Amino acid sequence: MINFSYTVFIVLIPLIFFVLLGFFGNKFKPLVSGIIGTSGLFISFLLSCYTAYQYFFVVPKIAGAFPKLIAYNTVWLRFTDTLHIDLGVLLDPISVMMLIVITTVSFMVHLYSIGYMKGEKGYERFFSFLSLFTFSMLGLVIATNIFQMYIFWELVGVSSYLLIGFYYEKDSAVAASKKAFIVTRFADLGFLIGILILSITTKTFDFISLTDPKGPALQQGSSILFLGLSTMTWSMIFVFMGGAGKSAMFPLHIWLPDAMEGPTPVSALIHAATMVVAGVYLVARMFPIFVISAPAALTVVAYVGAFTSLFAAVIACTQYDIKRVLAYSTMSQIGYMMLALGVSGYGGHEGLGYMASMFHLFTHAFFKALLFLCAGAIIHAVHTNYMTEMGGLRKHLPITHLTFLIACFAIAGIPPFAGFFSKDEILAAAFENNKLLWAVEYAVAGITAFYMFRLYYRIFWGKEQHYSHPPHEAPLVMTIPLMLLAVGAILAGLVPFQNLVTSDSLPFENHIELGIAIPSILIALLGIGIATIFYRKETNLPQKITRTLGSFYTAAYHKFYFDELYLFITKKILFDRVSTPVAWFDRHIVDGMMNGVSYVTNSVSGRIKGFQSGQLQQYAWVFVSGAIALALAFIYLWTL
Amino acid sequence: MFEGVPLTWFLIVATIMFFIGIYGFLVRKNLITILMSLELILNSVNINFVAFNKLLYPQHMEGMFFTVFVIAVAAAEASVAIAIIINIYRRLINIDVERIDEMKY
Amino acid sequence: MDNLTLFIIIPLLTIFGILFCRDHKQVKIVSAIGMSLQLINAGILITMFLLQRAAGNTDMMLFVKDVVWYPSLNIHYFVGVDGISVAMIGLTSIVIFAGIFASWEVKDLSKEFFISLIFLSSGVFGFFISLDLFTLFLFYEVAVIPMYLLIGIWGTGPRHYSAMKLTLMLMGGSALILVGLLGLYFHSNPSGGPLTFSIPAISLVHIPPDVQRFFFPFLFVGFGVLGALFPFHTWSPDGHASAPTAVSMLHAGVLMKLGGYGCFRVAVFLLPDAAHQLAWIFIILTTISVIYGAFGAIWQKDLKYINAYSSVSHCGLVLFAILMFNKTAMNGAILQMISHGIMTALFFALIGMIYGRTHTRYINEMGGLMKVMPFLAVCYVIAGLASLGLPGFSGFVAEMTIFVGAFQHNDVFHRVVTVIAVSSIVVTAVYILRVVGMLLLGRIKNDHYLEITDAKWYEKLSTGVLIFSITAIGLAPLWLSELINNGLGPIIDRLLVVAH
Amino acid sequence: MTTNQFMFFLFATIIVVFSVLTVTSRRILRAATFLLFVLVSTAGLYFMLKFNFLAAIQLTLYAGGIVVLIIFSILLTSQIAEKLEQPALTKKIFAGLAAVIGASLCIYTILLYNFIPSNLPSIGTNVDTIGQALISTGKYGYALPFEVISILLLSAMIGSIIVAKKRKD
Repeated sequence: MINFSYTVFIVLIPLIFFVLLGFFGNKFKPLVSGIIGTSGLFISFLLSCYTAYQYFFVVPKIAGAFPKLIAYNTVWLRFTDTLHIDLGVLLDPISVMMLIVITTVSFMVHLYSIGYMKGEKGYERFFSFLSLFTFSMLGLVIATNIFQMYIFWELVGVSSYLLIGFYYEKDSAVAASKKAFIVTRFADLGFLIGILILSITTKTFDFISLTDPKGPALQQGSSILFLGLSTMTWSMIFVFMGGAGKSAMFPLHIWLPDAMEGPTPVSALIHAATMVVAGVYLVARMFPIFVISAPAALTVVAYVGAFTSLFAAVIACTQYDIKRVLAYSTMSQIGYMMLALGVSGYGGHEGLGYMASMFHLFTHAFFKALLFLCAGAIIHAVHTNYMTEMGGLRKHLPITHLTFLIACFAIAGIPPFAGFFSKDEILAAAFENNKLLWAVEYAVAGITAFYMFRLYYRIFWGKEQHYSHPPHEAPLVMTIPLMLLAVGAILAGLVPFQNLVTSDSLPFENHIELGIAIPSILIALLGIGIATIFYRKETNLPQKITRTLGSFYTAAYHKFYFDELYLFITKKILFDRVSTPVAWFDRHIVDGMMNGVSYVTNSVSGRIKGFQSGQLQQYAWVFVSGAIALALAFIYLWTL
Repeated sequence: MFEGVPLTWFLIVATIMFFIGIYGFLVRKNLITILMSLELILNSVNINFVAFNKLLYPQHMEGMFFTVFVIAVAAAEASVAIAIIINIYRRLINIDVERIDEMKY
Repeated sequence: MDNLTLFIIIPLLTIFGILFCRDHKQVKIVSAIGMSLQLINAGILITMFLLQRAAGNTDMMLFVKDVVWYPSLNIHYFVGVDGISVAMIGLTSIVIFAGIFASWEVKDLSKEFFISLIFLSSGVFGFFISLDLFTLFLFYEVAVIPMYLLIGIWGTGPRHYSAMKLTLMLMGGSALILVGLLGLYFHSNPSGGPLTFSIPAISLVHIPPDVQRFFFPFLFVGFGVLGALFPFHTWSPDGHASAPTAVSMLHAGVLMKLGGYGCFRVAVFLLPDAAHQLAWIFIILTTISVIYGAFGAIWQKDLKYINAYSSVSHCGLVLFAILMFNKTAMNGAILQMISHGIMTALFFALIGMIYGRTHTRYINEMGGLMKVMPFLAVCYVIAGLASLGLPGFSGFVAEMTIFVGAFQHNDVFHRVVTVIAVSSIVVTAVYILRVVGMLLLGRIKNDHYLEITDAKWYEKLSTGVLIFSITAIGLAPLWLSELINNGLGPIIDRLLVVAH
Repeated sequence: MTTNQFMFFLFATIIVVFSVLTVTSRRILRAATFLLFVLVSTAGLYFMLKFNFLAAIQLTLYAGGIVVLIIFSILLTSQIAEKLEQPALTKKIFAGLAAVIGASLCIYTILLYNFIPSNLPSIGTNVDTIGQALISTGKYGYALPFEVISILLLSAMIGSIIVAKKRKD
C-alpha cells in the first residue's frame, strides 16, 4: 500500500505561506512576497501532480474500481460517540481531479498576479489571501466528512469576501464583498440544516459510510417521512441550497456578477475556476445519496441547473462590462454541470452525466480561468472594464488575442478544443434522460457561442478607440500563464474521463455520438456566425434587434431586476420592517416595561414621602397613637 | 410602710400628668414649651418609680436611685436641648417646631 | 498551598498592593503583575486538573476544600472544581488580564478604578470555585456591586442612569436567586436533619417535584437576568454603552457568564424535574433572545449597542443550549460561554481603543479606519469573523456543538427551535459585515482621522492575548471539549435519571 | 381622711391643675412658673413618702436648676410680653384624643391590676445609707451607674458648651 500521508502538505503549504505572508509580509519587498507565495503554490502543484499520478496509475484498483483512500485522519471535535468532526485527507477520483484543477489554476493565477498586481498597495496581503483561499479550497475537496467540508466551505467564503473587498477603499467593492458573503452565508444556512438533518438520520458525518450505496446510512434514512418527503430528500435539498449559493445558481446567483469588483486574478481563480464549482463538487460528493435516497432532490438540481444556464446566458448577451459577461457565462456553464449531475444515474453508462459534469468542471476551469486572465490583461492594457470603450485590440495584444480566441472556441464547443468534449457528454446525458432539458441546453450552447464571440469581436475587432496611452502587451510573467492555460484549454478534452472519474469509480465505455455532436457544433457555429455579422464591423444591426426585443431586452439588461428584488427584501423588508421595529420594540416596549417599573416605584415613593413631613409633632402623634393602638390590640383585643 | 394612700392613686396621678405632658408635647409650638412638657413626662415617671419603691418594695432603694439618675439625665438633656434651641434661634430667629422641617424627605 | 483559595487571595493581595502605590504608573504595574500571576495560576490549575484526571481521579470535584464558616446555619467555605469551572476560571483570568492592559490609560482615580476592577474579578473567581450556595451567592454579589461604581464614576454618556439601571436589574435578579437558594436550603434535607447549602449534597437529595416547580423559575430567571434572558436584557445595551472599556470587557466577557453558569450549576443541576417540565417556556424565550438580539443589532448605530445586542443573541444561545439537556448541547453551552466571553471582550477592547482615537462610537461618522490603524482594524475584522462563527475561531466550535446537540432531540419542537436559532448565523453575518464595512472599509470621512496612530504595545498585548485564545480554541477545540465533557458527566447522568 | 390622704389630694390637685396650665398657658414665662409649682408639689409627694434626700434633689436640681435654665433660655429667645399663638384646633383635638384615650387605657389597666402592698419595714433613707449604696460595688451598689451618669453629665456639659458657642465665621 502506498503511503499518501504526504498529501497533507498539499494543503498545509498554502496555510503556512498564508501565515508567513500574513504576519511578516510587510517585512519583505512586495515582489519577494509574491515570489514566495507563488513558489509555495508550485510545491503544492508538484505534489498534487505526483499524487494524481500515484493514485490513478500506481495504486492497485479494488475490483476494478479506484479505491477511496483515507490518507490521513484525526478527530478534531467530538459531539457524540458517532458524530465527530474529523480533519483528514480523502483521496478518490474527484478529489484528486480537483487537487489538480485547484493547484494548477491557483499556481497560474499566482504567477500572473506577480505581474498584474505590480505596484498595487497591499501586494503581500493579496498573496496571503490567495494562499488562504487555496488552502481552504484544497481542504474543501479533500474533506473526509461533510462537516470538514462545511468548515472549509465557510473558509473559502471568507477568503472570497476578503479578496472581493481587496480594494477596500472603493465603496462598490465593499458592498460587493458584503453581498457575496451574506448571500452565500444564507445558502450555507441551508447546508448546515441539511447536515443537521443528516446527522440525525444517518448518525454519521463520514463521507465513506454516508455515500456507500449499500451502507446502512443510505438504507435507513430514506424511510422516515416529513411533510410528504423523506428526511433524506429534505436533507439533500438543503445541502443543495448550500451548493447553489456557492455555485451562484438561480435564485442565489446575485452575488457573482458583483463579485467582479475584486482584482481580476481573483475572479479567475475563485469566481470562475474553483470556488464556484464547489457546489457542483458538493453534489458530486453526495451523489450516491442523491441518486438512491433523494431522487426528488436530484430533479431539483437538474431543473435549477438548466434554468440558471439559460437565464445567465440570456443576461450575458446584454452586458457591457466584460468581466460581468464572463461572470454570467460562468453561471451558465455551472448550470450545465449541475444539470448533468441532475440527469445522471448511478453506475456504468447510467452515470454518464456524472462523468460529464466532472469533465466539464475540469475543462471549464482551464478555459474560464484563461478567459478571465485574458480579460485581466486587456483591462491592464486599456484601464476600463467596458467593451464599449474597447475595439481593435488584436494588433496591440497579439498573445492575449490568440489565447482569448482559443478560450472562446473552447467554451463555444468547437472541436478539438476542450469544451467540445465535455459539453457534448453533457448534452448526450441530457438527451438520454430528459428531452426538455436537452432542448434548453442545446439552445444555451448557441447563445453561449454568440455572446462569447460578441465579446471577442467587440474587444479585438471593431473600430479602434481613442486610448489615453497606447495599449501594450502584458509582461511575460502574465502571458506565460495565458499560454500554458491555452494549452490546457486545447488538450484538457483529451483526458479519458470515463476511465478515471465516474460515479461508481469503475471505468465504462463511451464514444462521441455523432447524432448529438454534429447538431451542437452546428448551433455553435450559428452563434458565432451571428456574432460575426453583428459585431465584426460596426453595424446598426444589434440596435435594431434590441429595439425589436423591447422590454425583454431591458429586463435582461437589468438582470431581470433580481438585484432590485433582493434590495427590496433586505432593505425594505428586513431592515425597515423587521429590524427597525425590533429595535423600536426593544427600546420602547421591553425597556419601557423596565423603565415603567422604575417610574411606578418613583411616583409611589413621591406620593408617600409626604409622610416624612419633617413635622416633629406629627411624628410624635403617630408614635403615640400607634403605641396606644398596639397596646389596645395586644392587651385587650388579642386575648379576647 | 406607708398608710392611707393606695399605690393606685399615685399611679393615676402620674398617668394624668404623663398624658398632660404628651398633650403639651403634641400641641405646643414653641420648642421651650415642648421641653417643659417633656419635663412633666419625666416627672410623672419619677413619681411612679418612687411610689412603687415605697409601697411595694420598701426594703430596697432601686426606685429612688432610678429617680436620681433620671433627674441627672433630665438635667443633662435639658442643658443640651437648650443649647440646641439657642443655636437654632441664632440661625433661624424663631424656635417654632413647625418651621423646623429642613430634614424632611 | 491551596490552589483554589489563591484565586481569591491574589486579587486581594493585589488590591492591598495598589493601596500602597504612589502614582498612576505604579498602580498599573502592580495590577498587571497581580493579574499575570492570576493567569499563571489558572494555567497551573488547568495543568494540575488534567494531570489528576489523567492519573485516574474520577471524583466529581477536585481540589476540594471544606471549612465550616458559620456553623449554626451550616454555611461552609466549600470550594472545588470540575472541568467546567476550570474552563471558566481560565476564561476569567484571560479576560481580566487583557482588561488590565486595555485600561492602561485610565488616569483619573486610577487607584480606585483598578481596586474596583480587581475586587470584582475576585468575586467572579470566587463564584466559579464555590460549591456552597451561600458563598456562591456572596461572591455573586461581590461581582455585581462594584459594577455600579465602575460605570457610575468612570463611564461615559448617561452613565448614572445606566449604572442605576444595570445595578437595580441585577439586584432584582439576585433577589429572585436568593429566594430560590433559600428554597433549596430549606428542602435540602427532607428527612429532617441539619439543612445544608452544599451543592454536591443537595444534588443527592430528591426534592419533591412541586417544590422544584415553584423554585425553578426563581433561580432560572434570577440567573437569566444576568445572562440577558429576554425580556430582562435591557440593562445590557445601556450598561455596556456607558461602561468604560475594561468594565464592558469584564462584564460582557465574564459577568454575563455567571448567569449561564448559575442557571446550569444551580437551577438545572439541582432542580432537574422542574427543569424538564418547564424547559419549553424558557426554550421559547431563549430562542426569541437569539433571533431578536441579532435583529436588534442590525439597526443600531452605536458600536457598543451593536455589540450589546449581539451579546444578547449569543448569550441567549448559551441558555438555549443548557435547556437542551444533552451532553453535546450542554458542552456547546459551556464552549459558547468561553468563546463569547473572549470574543466579546476583544470587541469591547477594540471599541474602547477606537473610541479613544476617534471620540465617537457612531459607525456612520467613521469609515476607512483600515487605512489609518491597520492593526486594530485587522483585529476588529478577526473579532467580527469569530463572532459570525467562522471556522478556525472559537465561535464556530461552540455554535456547531450547540446546533448538533440541540438537533439530536427526537421531537419536532426542539428541531424547529433549533432551525430558528441556526438561522441567527445569517443575521449575525449581516450586522457584523455592516459594521466592518461602514467602520473600517471605504473612504475616510473625517480628515482629522488621518492623524490617528495605530495600537500601542499594551493595546497589542491586550488584543493579542484574546485573539490568541479564540484562535487556539478554534483550531484545537478537542482538549477543551473533553475537559468540559469531563465535568458534564454527573450533571447529565442526573438529568437522564430524572428523564426516565 | 388621714393626714397622708389630705396631703396627697392637695399635692395631686396642684400637680394636675398646674400641669394643665403649663401646657395651655399662652404666656411662656407663666408656663414656666406653673411648671415650677408642679415640680415643687412633686417634691412634696416625695417628702410625704419620706424620701427626704430625693425631695431635696428634686427641689434643688429640678425646681432650682432646670426651671431657671428654662427661664433663662426663654429670656434669650422670646419676647416676654408676647402671647404664644394658639395651636390649630385640629391639632388640639387629635392630641387631646390621643392623650385622653391613652390616659383612660392606662388608668383602666391600673385599676384592674391588683397590687399587693408590702408590709416590710422601710429601709432608712438617710444620706449615709444612700452614700454607701452609691459607691458600693456589691449587690444593690450603684458605683457603675454613678460613674456612667457622671460621664454623661460631663459630656452633656461640654456638648452644650460647644453647641451653643458662637462660631467665628
